[in-house]
Amino acid sequence: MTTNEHLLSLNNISLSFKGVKAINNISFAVNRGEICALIGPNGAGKSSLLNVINGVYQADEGEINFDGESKKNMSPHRSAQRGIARTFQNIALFKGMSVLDNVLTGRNLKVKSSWVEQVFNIGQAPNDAVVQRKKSEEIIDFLKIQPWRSSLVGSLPYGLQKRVELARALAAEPKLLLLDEPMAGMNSDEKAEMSRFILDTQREFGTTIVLIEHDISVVMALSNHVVVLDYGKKIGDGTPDEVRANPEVIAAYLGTKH
Amino acid sequence: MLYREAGQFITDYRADKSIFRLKQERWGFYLLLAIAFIFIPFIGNDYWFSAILIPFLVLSLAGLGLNLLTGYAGQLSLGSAAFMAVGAFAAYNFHLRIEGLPFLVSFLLGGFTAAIVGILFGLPSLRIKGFYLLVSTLAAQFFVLWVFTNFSWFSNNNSSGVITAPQLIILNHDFSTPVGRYLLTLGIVVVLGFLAKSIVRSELGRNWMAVRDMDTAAAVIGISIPKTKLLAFGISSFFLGIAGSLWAFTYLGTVEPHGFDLTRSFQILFIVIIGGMGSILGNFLGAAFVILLPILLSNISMNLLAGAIDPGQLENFQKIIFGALIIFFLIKEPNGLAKVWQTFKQRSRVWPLRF
Amino acid sequence: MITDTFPNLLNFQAFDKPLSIAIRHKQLGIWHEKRWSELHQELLQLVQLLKEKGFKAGDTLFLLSHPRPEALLLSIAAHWLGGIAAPLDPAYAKSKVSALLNALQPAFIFAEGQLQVDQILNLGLSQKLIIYADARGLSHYENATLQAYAAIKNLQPIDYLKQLSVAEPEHTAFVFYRLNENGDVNLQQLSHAEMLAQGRKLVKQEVLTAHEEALAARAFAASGHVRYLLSPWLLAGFKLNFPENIDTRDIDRRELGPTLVAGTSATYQRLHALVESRLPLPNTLHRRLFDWAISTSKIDFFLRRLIAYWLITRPLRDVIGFSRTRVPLLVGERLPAKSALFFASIGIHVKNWPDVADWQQSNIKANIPKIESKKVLSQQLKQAGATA
Amino acid sequence: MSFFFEVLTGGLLAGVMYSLVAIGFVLIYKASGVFNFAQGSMVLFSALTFVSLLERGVPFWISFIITLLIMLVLAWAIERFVLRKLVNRSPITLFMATLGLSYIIEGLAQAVWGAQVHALDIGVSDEPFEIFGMLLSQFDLFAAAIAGILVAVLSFLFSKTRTGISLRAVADDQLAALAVGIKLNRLWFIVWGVAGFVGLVAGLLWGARVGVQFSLSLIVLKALPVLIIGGFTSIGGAIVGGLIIGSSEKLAEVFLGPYIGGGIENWFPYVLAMLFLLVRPSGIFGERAIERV
Repeated sequence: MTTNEHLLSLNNISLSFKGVKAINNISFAVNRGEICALIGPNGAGKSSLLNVINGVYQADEGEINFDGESKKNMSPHRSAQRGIARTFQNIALFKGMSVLDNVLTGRNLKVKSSWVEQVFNIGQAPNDAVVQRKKSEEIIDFLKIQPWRSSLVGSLPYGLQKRVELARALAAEPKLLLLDEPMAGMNSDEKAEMSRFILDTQREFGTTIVLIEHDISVVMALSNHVVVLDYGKKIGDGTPDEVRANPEVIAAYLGTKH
Repeated sequence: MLYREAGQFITDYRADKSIFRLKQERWGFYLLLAIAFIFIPFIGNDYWFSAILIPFLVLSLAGLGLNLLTGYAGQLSLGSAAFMAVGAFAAYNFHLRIEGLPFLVSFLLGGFTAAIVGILFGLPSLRIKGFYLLVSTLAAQFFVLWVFTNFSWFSNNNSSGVITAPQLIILNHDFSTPVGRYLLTLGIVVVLGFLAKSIVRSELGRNWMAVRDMDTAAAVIGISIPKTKLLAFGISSFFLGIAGSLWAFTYLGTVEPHGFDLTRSFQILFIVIIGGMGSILGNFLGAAFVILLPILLSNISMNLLAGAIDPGQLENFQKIIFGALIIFFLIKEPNGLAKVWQTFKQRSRVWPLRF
Repeated sequence: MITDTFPNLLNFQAFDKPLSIAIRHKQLGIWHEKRWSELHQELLQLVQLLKEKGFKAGDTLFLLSHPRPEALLLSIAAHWLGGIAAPLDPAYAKSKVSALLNALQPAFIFAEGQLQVDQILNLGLSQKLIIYADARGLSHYENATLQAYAAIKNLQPIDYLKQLSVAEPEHTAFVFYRLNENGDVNLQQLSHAEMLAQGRKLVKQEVLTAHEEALAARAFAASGHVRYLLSPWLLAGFKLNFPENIDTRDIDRRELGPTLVAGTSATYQRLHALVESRLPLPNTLHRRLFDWAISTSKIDFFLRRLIAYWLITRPLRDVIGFSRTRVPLLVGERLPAKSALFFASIGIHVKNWPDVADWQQSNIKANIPKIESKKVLSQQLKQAGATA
Repeated sequence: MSFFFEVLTGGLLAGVMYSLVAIGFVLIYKASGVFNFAQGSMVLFSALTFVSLLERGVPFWISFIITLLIMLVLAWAIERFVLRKLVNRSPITLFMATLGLSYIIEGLAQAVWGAQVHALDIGVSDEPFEIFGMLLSQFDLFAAAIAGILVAVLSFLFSKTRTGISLRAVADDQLAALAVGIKLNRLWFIVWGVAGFVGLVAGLLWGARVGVQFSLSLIVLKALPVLIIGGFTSIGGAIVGGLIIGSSEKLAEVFLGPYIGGGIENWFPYVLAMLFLLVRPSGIFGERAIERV
């Protein structure tokens, strides 16, 4: 059912933990190159949905169609290979490694040379290393984190870590980018900056982005498409304005403070 | 602090990959090598070579092996000694059964055999994590030793399973003197040390640390967890295997399976903890510590306490002190002596400022 | 004898030492080097570009940028065609810059990146050309006047033997604009001859050679930097280095260890503050040692100096990237006593060079921050041109 | 056939011993998430202390009490000087700390009481008697009984007493437990104390069986597979696991040994445990956790 302009479409996805339905028969489609926001109260199943999309959780029912290929479920590894990258709600960086190394790991699927070549610095390795480093540096430059290039991510402030995690995801040159609350716990300036980075990402790399965000103003400013979840059900789907007008949504979400 | 960094900047990425970015560090290291290879052979005596330097080097290598697995890839193991044993016995048999095989080659083959065995016992790590993995490594520890004790074929039908060193001859130069064995061991350890360094700095090394720090995220960015873990087991065991051969043939000369029992595995684990998880240098510091402390203690009891403590008791005190040290390090400096050194270097970079 | 202009001097250096390094710019984590010959080639391409875009003698090229080689070269390219370069201070408040731009209605602008481009476009000026260096975020912009700097790569450079630089020593090379408190535009016009004369004076007095390493941490947005950094660079033909960006300049300075530093009072005070904030905590042994070492008390003996040098001042100079600094210039107003004392005490003897502040009142009026009808402003601009 | 059953029951009864050690593990693991490698050395330490006191003419029960007190002091020291300083460190770190702990305790035990083997007689004869045509060890039955009682008491304590309930709370969710005002330090002390007591009992039974000697501390290595099979968090599991390991290793030794060589009981439990893991990664009774990201 996925037409060509849909990069991703979810069909009747359901997921439950120990009998509790976290996601209840959800379907929606994401167009190529758009920014789609998932909103909804805490526990609405937003994060679980992201986890299903890139195979961290396996859906009980339903199927996911990504880039013209339908699957009931995928391993995280496979989904990475097919061009899905993501960031996590509570930052999942490699704390013991430098910013640069974190970004470099993001490119692991792009590396041409084998580990043996790299260890002995033979064959493709020397050039490959330079290429990967350059690409990573371009991302570091893109997100303006040069001053922290060689510091351990564990030692960086929260806002920066969020940015580094985005950098790691971008380094993979993904088709689809899943952002789980990229601006959680940021002040308005940081939010503005991050929003700008997200927009630039969409424009510069033409990346399709699905993001979870609580700050409605940010959502409305950023996204071309909004999907509203509540208690694992989809209660709204459309352009920001359509969604803003939807009474059910107002009742379930916009009405309540978040 | 004492040397200037100004003017040491890089104009291409290749230069940035060198192990020592600053020329002063580079020189310092060369100096160290020069001392180890040229100076020490002249001043050292047989006791130093046989009782301190050689075991120090071999244990450093063993620690290195375990550190790759535990410190970098985050897979806990209590079976290190088993893989050393595999290396030693395999090398012994290759050399014994293949006519005119240079012993260095047999060491290498021993290492590869150990790697294969390591991968076998690493397989469960694809399904299980943490303590559960201890089972697999302990299984290796006991099973391997059992095999070598029960099947005398491995020790060429020696009644007590003892294997003896081959002739240590390279290009008809005999390395069986203490100095020779020292130089031989040193050479091998230095080469493997560099190998390890370039492994942990390669993409593989980064993947190891990624799996260690946060394996879910590692999987999500497309790192193949099974491949990464199994390579960790294989390569770690390769290093341990070589260390086993050195332990058996350049240090002891003859060894029985129980020279590689659980206590050896613990000793190596302690080297890693004290020296520093996730560090190459740390293994050398840790090994030096583990070798020197007992000597220090016995000297103290000999000279200061005039041998008032009998050796048995001394051993007990050693145990207590080691245990206490382990706990102390885990509490105060979880990253071991290597971290202490790192901190010192960082402080002196910005001296006299604070950061 | 070639006439004394910036373009000619660059020509000269390109012939004199084509293969020695002229510029280093840290980008993507490494220092990218450009030789004089490459620089010359790039300059000729820029001249070509400006010509194509209709830049002619007497035109002014405005530069909204932090220090970048691109900005520098574009200025000289403008000179080549007999034009003027007008750098705007990046440290200036955004509203003021906007007000200035509105008042001056520039036709040719160099913008560092997206932020500056947006600023310009939002003003809705009637500019002919915006050259931008950093393409980040601009790929989707559809504005006919936008032009990527990178595009010059595939431009056929002008034949400089046929089309010599029309710049003359008495031509205005740089013009600086600023607003005074009641919104009048003040300006400062600097001729090639004047700038180079003062540069030559510095080179002579400080014996600057081709081996100097200079760090351009600030834009050439103050006449002092043209006088004492840009013209000496072209005269002595040393290496000019640009940091990766404003936030990394301290790291970069330490890596580079410049021999020539041309800073303003602000630059040095900032550095002093940086050190202060990182000093060992009071009442620690560490701190006492420090204070003892840099104390400029009369009781001074050899041993003290020796220890102080090896334990404190020498390492400290390295940490702040001054270990190789031979000529620390202070351009314009002098340092407050405290900072001056500090730098002296660690053996950095700052040399003060005057920054002639010959600001002239133009009768252009700018409105901050609100913008009124541009028509009036442009008329005023015309008058200004007539009266000048 | 009866021979088979004889071996089986022999194994089962030996398994009871493993279970006893394993229970000590489970308690500590439930309470503090620590995989306590020092459990074995605690067994050795307690047995050694007890037997040494006995040899110095201290009456049975007195020395039992004294030993118990010493074990409590030990537990207190461990909580105070080790656990408290390692709160919310990684489980691996805590495990390695207990490794160090085991070294200290073993060193201590032997430094104080010497390293020679002590015979221990707790007044239960070990001569076998025949039942349904197979020979059973009276001692083994006694041990089994003790173990049974111990388990019964423990499970009673942990289901009824406040401490027991808070222990379960902690096992479920440490933060939540802290939130409702459970004092972790106190709890840890109690649990390590109880583990010490269990260790003492196990030590006495083992000691009486094989003599009190250093090798006692090695049964910790047998307890690991027991836990793997039974699950780290279930006392019942520890029992079952113990029985499975005990019986299977004996059976393997007797029936497999002849073909592939003796002494396989050293590694057989681990191989068995590994097989278990591949089938059921969290043991028979252990509960599997969902990974949150």
